Amino acid sequence: MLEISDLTHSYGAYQALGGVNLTVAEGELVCVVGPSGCGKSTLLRSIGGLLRPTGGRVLVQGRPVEKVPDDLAIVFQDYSRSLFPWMTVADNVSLPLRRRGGDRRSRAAAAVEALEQVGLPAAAGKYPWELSGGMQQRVAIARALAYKPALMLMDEPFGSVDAQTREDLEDLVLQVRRSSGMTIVLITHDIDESVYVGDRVVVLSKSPATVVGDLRVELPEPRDQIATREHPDFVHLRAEVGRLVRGMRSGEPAAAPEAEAASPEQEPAPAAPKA
Amino acid sequence: MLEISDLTHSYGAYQALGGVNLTVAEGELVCVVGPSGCGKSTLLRSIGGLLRPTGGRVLVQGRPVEKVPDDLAIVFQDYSRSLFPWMTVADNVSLPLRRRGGDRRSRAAAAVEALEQVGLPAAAGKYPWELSGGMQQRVAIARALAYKPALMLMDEPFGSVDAQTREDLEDLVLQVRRSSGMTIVLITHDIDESVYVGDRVVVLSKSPATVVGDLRVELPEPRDQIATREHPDFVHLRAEVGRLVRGMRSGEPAAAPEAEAASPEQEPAPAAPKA
Amino acid sequence: ACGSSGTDEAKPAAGGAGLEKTKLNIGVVPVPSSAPLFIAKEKGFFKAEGLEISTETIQAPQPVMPKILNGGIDAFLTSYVSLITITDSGMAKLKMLAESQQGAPGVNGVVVTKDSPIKEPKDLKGKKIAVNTVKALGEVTVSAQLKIHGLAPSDVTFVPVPFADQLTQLKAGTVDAAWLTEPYISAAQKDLGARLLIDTLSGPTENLPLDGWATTADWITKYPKTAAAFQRAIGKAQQIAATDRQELNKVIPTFTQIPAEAASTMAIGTFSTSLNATRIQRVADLLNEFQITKNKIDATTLVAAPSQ
Amino acid sequence: MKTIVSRIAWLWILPVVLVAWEVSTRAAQAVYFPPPSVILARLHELWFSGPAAHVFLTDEAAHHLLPSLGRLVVGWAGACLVAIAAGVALGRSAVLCDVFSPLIHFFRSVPPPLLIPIFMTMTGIGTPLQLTAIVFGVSWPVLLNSLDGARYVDRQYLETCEVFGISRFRRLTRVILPAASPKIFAGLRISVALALIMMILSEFIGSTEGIGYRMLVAQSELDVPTMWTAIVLLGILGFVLNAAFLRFERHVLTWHRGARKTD
Amino acid sequence: MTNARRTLRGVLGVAGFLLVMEALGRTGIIDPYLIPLASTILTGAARLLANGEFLSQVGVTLSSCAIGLLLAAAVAVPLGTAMGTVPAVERSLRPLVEFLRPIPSLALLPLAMFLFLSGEQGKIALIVYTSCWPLLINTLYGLRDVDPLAKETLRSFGFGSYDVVRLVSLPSAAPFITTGVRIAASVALIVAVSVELVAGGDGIGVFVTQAASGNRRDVVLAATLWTGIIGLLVNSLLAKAESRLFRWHRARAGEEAL
Ligand SMILES: Nc1ncnc2c1ncn2[C@@H]1O[C@H](COP(=O)(O)OP(=O)(O)OP(=O)(O)O)[C@@H](O)[C@H]1O
Ligand SMILES: Nc1ncnc2c1ncn2[C@@H]1O[C@H](COP(=O)(O)OP(=O)(O)OP(=O)(O)O)[C@@H](O)[C@H]1O
Ligand SMILES: [Mg+2]
Ligand SMILES: [Mg+2]
Repeated sequence: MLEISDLTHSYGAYQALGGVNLTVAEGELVCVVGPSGCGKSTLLRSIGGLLRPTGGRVLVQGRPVEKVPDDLAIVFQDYSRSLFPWMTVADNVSLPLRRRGGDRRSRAAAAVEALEQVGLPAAAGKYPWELSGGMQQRVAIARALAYKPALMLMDEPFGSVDAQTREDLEDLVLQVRRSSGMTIVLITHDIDESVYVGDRVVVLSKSPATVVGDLRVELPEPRDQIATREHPDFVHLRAEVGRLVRGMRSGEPAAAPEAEAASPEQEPAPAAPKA
Repeated sequence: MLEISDLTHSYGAYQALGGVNLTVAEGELVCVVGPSGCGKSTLLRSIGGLLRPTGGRVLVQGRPVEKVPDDLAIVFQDYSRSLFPWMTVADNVSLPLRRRGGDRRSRAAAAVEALEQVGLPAAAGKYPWELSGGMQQRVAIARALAYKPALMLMDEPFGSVDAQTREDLEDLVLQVRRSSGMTIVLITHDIDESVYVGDRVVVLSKSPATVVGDLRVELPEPRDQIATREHPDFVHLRAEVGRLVRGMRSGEPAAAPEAEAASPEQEPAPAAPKA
Repeated sequence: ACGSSGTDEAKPAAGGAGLEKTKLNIGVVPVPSSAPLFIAKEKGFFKAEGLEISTETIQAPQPVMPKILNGGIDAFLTSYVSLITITDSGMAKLKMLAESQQGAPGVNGVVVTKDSPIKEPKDLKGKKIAVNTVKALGEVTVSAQLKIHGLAPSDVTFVPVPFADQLTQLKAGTVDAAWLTEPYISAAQKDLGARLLIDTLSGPTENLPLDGWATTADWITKYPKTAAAFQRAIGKAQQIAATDRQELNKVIPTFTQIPAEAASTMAIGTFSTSLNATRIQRVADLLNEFQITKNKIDATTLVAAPSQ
Repeated sequence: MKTIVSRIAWLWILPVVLVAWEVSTRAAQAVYFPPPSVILARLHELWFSGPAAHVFLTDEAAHHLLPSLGRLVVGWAGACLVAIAAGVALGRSAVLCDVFSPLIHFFRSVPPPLLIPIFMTMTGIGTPLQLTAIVFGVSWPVLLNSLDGARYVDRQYLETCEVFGISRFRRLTRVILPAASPKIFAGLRISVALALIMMILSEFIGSTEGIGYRMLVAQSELDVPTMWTAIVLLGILGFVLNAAFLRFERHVLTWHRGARKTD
Repeated sequence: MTNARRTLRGVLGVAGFLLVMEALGRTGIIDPYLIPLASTILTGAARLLANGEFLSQVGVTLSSCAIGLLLAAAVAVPLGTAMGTVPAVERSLRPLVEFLRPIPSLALLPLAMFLFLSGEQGKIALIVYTSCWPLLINTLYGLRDVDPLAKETLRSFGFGSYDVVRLVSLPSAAPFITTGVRIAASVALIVAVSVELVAGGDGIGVFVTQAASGNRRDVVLAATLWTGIIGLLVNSLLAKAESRLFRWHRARAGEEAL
């Protein structure tokens, strides 16, 4: 689905990405974690074709990314700016559905359904600026989910919602992924979350970012908020990711032997669980 | 320091706050948690004088809030829109310092120091739009910290940073509070965080929001990321808050007897720990 | 989009004996000189010739030259000064179809305020004189008058100010004197107690022909019969205008906004009934003398043979 | 070197238009449309064939061009200052805005040719009149755009100011003006060209010198090539002034381009 | 309710202005012969309302303005959009636009009249020419001010540039463009009247010419007053439409002065 090799990007003189290698299989859900400002959003924008990287290659479904790949959705980190203030929430959600065809009625129905899924059944007729931060973020998620893309990129999608809603949304993403088989790259700061939702957790070093860890999560499916989090493997993986992230923060070089060992970067990505 | 009685607010026909009562003593750090969209930001804006509530009273230092109280700082939830894109990061941080007097040089030094504290020593000369989301959020925190207000309101200030940075920032806030004695109201979605940093945790019901829980956190000072979180009281409190928030989410009325018992709303707030 | 076709091409009209063109659009200036046209219209002289006349308000021919060239306007009221300047520019060959007014005492003049220090024409040296447009009748006739008093045109400054605003400028003192025409002269005397310092249609400029109805030479060649019919109709009206002041008093308020009372008391030039090339030559010579035209224009080329 | 070449390359449209213009006017032979070559020859003869000591300006140019330009610059600068100050004040005060906006919208709809005579009674003839006319005519777009810009500043910017107790003056200079600057600059850009137009209009009445006066004379003499030289001169002036303006704008709005660029 | 208050303030402003002018005239600080008393001009203006000739001329001017404005918008907004979205177009056309913009419509008047057989068409052509520029510039700047993240959002869903322009850039630039429309509307009125003053034909300007040649300065000023009032009315109509259409814009911005 997605192959990234030696991807570098510099903003002027400042190098944000320092050669990222990553392969994501069809249907896989990969979580990306890394210190703040390391280049996660930059990586996501490169995959999404919104940024022309200064070096390296990104292939989506075998084709190099030159413009925005087909059948893609992004939930932006700065969700409030990505909602259109002149449209109601329902219009915001149904807007991308125009590309899917279908009549106005069915688009509206899909939008309302997506809004219900994220727990906002009553917000359809409101404007984004009438919503709280967390509600706006959920609208952005609903928009991406309703679109049912083949590849979904999510940049800290649950950062502004309360713990309970966050768990619900995590489960929602897992469920949608299972039912529609989409491939998901999800950036998060929550290590627990990355282990809970991810098939794999990729750890980036601070910038210039490289992959310093790539862990397979092999927890029993379907995941469950209580059972999974109590699973000994979960606790172990969480500690492992935590160590990797912390190691980066404390300034160890990107190619620290310990990290290298834990990240079989060059290995082909393991087969994804099929929906 | 802060007395809120029977505070209500409606946006048009929609009631967001349904009679909030809350007292915060000088030097206290109160965490506010509650479901997404319940009215936390609305409460904060009312305290900050940015919103004229439709009913009830807010007193800051004994005076009713009519305009923005003196000596106040807010870290907005939508941090990216509160940084001025036409100023460098250093200028953004030092702009409010004029009120504190001092010459240009000392203001610049204070700005740089604050930026160092939040882990952005190199960002001073950049523009906000050249920074990652988490970095922007930290600039907003640095601005508020450098200002050293008597009352600081923080709306999910650590939502966009990685786990490690988050812990550092939590400790930074605790340390600044201790050294300057400021009063802080902090909104968060992270229950662990609320217990870790707060002297009290206030739980709001879903909207129309009322206070359904007001728990004193009596953990040994100074707090420590590892020791405190392993403390049995911490684990207990965390579960307690979690239960309250969850209880609200599952639709129990705001005045559920159980919740009521745990929230001695009408009691005068306990004396704050002195810096 | 630019063409030279007229509005309605020749078709034998009911009343007109084989006129090339029966519908004419005439550019009129809302001043007394246009009166004969309206008299002719009212009395049915045009209809009798088989002509149908529509009018369009203009200020001077220069700005509407394009319309004249492309046929939007068939004939128009113009001063001889404009006629000659346009001919001099080489842009178009114009010819006078019929003359309207000829100078008479009190019709044009330089006025100053009641208590102005300018007591006689030679006090104008170094002063600002308002004229309605630059390089036109005002400049020429004032220059001709100044010459008698030993002043050159360069001794004064001519400032373009529309007639309607000259009285206030005079009162405000922004100009020292104003070259006015009727009905403004009467108004200046009435409102400001102004003095007529020079009658600019006296002495060297006495009886100077002022204006008339003109068209392009091409137009006359193309529509000779129509031109003649127009001349006949306007000629009859000129006759009335020349002899019957009552008729003028009646018609002027209908196409201008000059109130009836002002119309009946203001000075009006002589409405002439012939086209006289020698008289016109005086205008051309004056224009040339004061370097408003570059070439010496032969007046005989400016008149269309009067019809009988 | 390369930047100069690439910059000039963007002017490709000028020769294309010039050639098309020349060809079509030669073909059409219309009196009102002399070919550009004739106009340029006339332009050179009339304004720029003077002695080298006078930077090749003819006496005619010194007499008509320089005073016009002087008034243009002073008038434009004055108008911008007045209009930005007034616009921001009105934009930030609902009361002032409500009280004055009918008068503003009234006066900006009155054709300047009708008002210039009234100004003239107050200013007399000459430079003060032209300056008044330029300031009057040029102010409106700047005023309107500054008013809108200052009025619709992102609420959170203002709230941030308020929260941090930023003084009124600094709020104005450091926040409101920069936030409104994209709109203000749109107004300024409109006004640069408008100032040239008002410069001409103001010289049509009550003036004895200037490009507008010269144009008036050419119109009354039906001297078409000279009329065109004035038109071309205005175009060139507009082009040059605008280029200078864009340079200034680029300098001031760097942040805006950075913050608003997409890859 | 707030609307009523705003109107009331506006009325107070106008009334205050008129009173000051009247007082200045009556006390002789301003010579009433130079600028007639406000009351004189107002009565004159009221009298014009009963003047059928004047009303029909107003109709002519207004319809030319409306047609001209519509045509200008039809030309300038798409052109501005093209220039604002495709940098190559902007840089190529800029020299031409900047050359044409400062040429006053009155200077082009003879040319317009030569090109268009009917005076009315020539007038409309000049209105289009002149009111294009504010529309074009404001469209250009409005498009430049669109939040890049909004555009990227749409692009990320696979929409092409055309859709990005249609669904994001234009709506988000719309408040900017309508400011341009309001500027252009008064420019159109000014051009229409000025052209009529010089070139004749029909319209308010011609009415003024006639009044002026009859030395009816009172009528000239009354008609001048009416052009201003018409501009004011047109502006308030546009402003009303604007505030209805762009509620979102006001909601996001701190419109209430603090
Ligand atoms: N437009 C830009 N111009 C210059 N530098 C930029 C720009 N955008 C990002 N950067 C820099 O690139 C680096 C990586 O930014 P990016 O947004 O990818 O980080 P991130 O990993 O998403 O961080 P966060 O978790 O805080 O969102 C940062 O150091 C930032 O300062
Ligand atoms: N400007 C507004 N107009 C109308 N309704 C609004 C407005 N702002 C907020 N609301 C509504 O008020 C409620 C409370 O909003 P608020 O922003 O206070 O929530 P919050 O507790 O901060 O939520 P979150 O944690 O998601 O940020 C929400 O339901 C929201 O829809
Ligand atoms: Mg990011
Ligand atoms: Mg909130």
